[in-house]
Amino acid sequence: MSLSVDTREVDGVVIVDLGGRITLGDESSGKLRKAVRDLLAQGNKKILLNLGEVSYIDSSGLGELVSSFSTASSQGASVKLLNLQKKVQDLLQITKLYTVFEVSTNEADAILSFS
Amino acid sequence: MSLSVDTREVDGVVIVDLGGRITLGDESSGKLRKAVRDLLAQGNKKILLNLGEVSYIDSSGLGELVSSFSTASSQGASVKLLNLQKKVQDLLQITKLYTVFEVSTNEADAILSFS
Amino acid sequence: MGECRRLELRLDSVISTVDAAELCAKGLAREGGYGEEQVDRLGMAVREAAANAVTHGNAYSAEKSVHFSVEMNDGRLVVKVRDEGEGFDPGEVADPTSVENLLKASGRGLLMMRALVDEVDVRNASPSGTEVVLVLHGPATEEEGQ
Amino acid sequence: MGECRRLELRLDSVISTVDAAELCAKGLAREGGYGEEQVDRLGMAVREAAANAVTHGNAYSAEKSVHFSVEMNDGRLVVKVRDEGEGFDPGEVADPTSVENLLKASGRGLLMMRALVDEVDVRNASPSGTEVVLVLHGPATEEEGQ
Ligand SMILES: Nc1ncnc2c1ncn2[C@@H]1O[C@H](COP(=O)(O)OP(=O)(O)O)[C@@H](O)[C@H]1O
Ligand SMILES: Nc1ncnc2c1ncn2[C@@H]1O[C@H](COP(=O)(O)OP(=O)(O)O)[C@@H](O)[C@H]1O
Repeated sequence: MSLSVDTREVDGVVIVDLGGRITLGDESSGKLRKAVRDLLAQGNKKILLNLGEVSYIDSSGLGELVSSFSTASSQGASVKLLNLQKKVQDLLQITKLYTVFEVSTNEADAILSFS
Repeated sequence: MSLSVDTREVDGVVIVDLGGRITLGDESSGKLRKAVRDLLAQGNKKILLNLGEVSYIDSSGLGELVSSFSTASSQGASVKLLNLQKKVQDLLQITKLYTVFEVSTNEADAILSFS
Repeated sequence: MGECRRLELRLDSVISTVDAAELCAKGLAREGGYGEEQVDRLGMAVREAAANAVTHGNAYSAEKSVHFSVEMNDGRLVVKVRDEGEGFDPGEVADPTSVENLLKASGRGLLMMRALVDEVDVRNASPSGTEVVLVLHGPATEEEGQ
Repeated sequence: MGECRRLELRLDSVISTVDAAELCAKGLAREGGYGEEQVDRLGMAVREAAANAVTHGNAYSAEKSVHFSVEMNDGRLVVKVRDEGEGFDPGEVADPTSVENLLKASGRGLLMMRALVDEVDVRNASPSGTEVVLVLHGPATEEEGQ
């Protein structure tokens, strides 16, 4: 199991706790995509991806994050990120994706930012 | 370079300082065999293999040590071992080769043991 | 905790395959939360299994492959190494620790595997060849494993 | 100091090849004395190169192999990943950081490679395909590297 995905709700925000690696193939990226699609289908508009336990993302995994963001946006929902490990943070810098994603280091702040 | 081999002489004992890995293929085991054969050909009778910097030996490398020992014995020379790392020591236990080799943890003692 | 990827490779019957098997198994064990000592022991055992597949099983044949996999199963790490050789009977292999064999230059690989990991199974593969299964039991709990 | 083995593998065009390339490169870099941060950066870069070889170059073809090597050369670690695909012109690849491309789901691999390791060379291989060469300069001196 490369990637674990658990969802919980706090104050109307769905927090998706991810753990492991989000990489090419081995269903890990598919899992994230499916989770976000399901949440959107259920009408959720505020999605917070908690990457605190994600040790590694490759370019394919970054693509999944971007796709989740775009799909959500197109449905009037928002996807934000929480708790990036240093390696993941570096990749957002390298790829300039930090200009796309709103990133928090604190769950309470992140939840407030949706209101 | 998997294995480095340097020789020096102290009080009539040739010390062969080995470093790296002694494993199947990639000429590493060949290097050891050749070094010992050359020393025997030059008439050396007291050979001390210093394994202090050898991080890893596989069964093929153990075979090389045993061959060096046997070849030397058959020519009236002796091969002893110095400074085994824990992993290598464990392998000598597992394979009962500690009953074959005389092993020292101190160079001066090892040199004395030849006289 | 420890995530673990499943890996399955078909490799040529060359020495680099032995290195690759060792490195991949060690890398995944490390990611799976095993401590350095267990990682090292697994690496050595995998090396012996892969060396046997390349040298004895496939005899370096360019037509034959080594089939290698690593996965975490019920919290145990399972490595499989299969060759396409003739197969052999492990019961017929001489004990390398008995006095008459101590000075032989080879014959210690299976003994080492059995001493290094928690379970070793050597079986005939179908349609031909040998499959060696090496198992490490679950990594020590986080406190011990660190 | 750091010893380093030379490794050369022919791998199938499957996802596990990407994992294997990453794990082997990281393992050898670690043995070669590189610190964990450099090891991680190399691993990520190798992953991108191998993923491109498998997906774009060989397009998962069962007839095509990925040729992978790692070696220490003049104190530098050199990784080569070659595929048997059509080749491509890296000059034609769009800049993934420009605004119109930021929301694309792909196109970040080459950028990541260039940012992660010291040297990246993408060249046409003969008779066909692409070879990507990734270079890490010498490991930091022992004090820094630990
Ligand atoms: N995969 C295999 N295919 C065929 N024969 C094998 C295989 N593995 C082991 N053997 C046989 O078992 C013997 C003992 O193997 P091992 O204990 O690993 O020591 P070594 O490889 O040093 O001989 C080998 O010499 C060989 O005859
Ligand atoms: N080995 C290769 N063979 C053929 N085309 C390639 C290869 N590597 C990269 N490319 C081309 O360059 C583009 C950019 O590659 P890259 O930056 O790695 O991003 P991505 O792989 O996400 O598309 C790819 O979409 C592909 O068209």
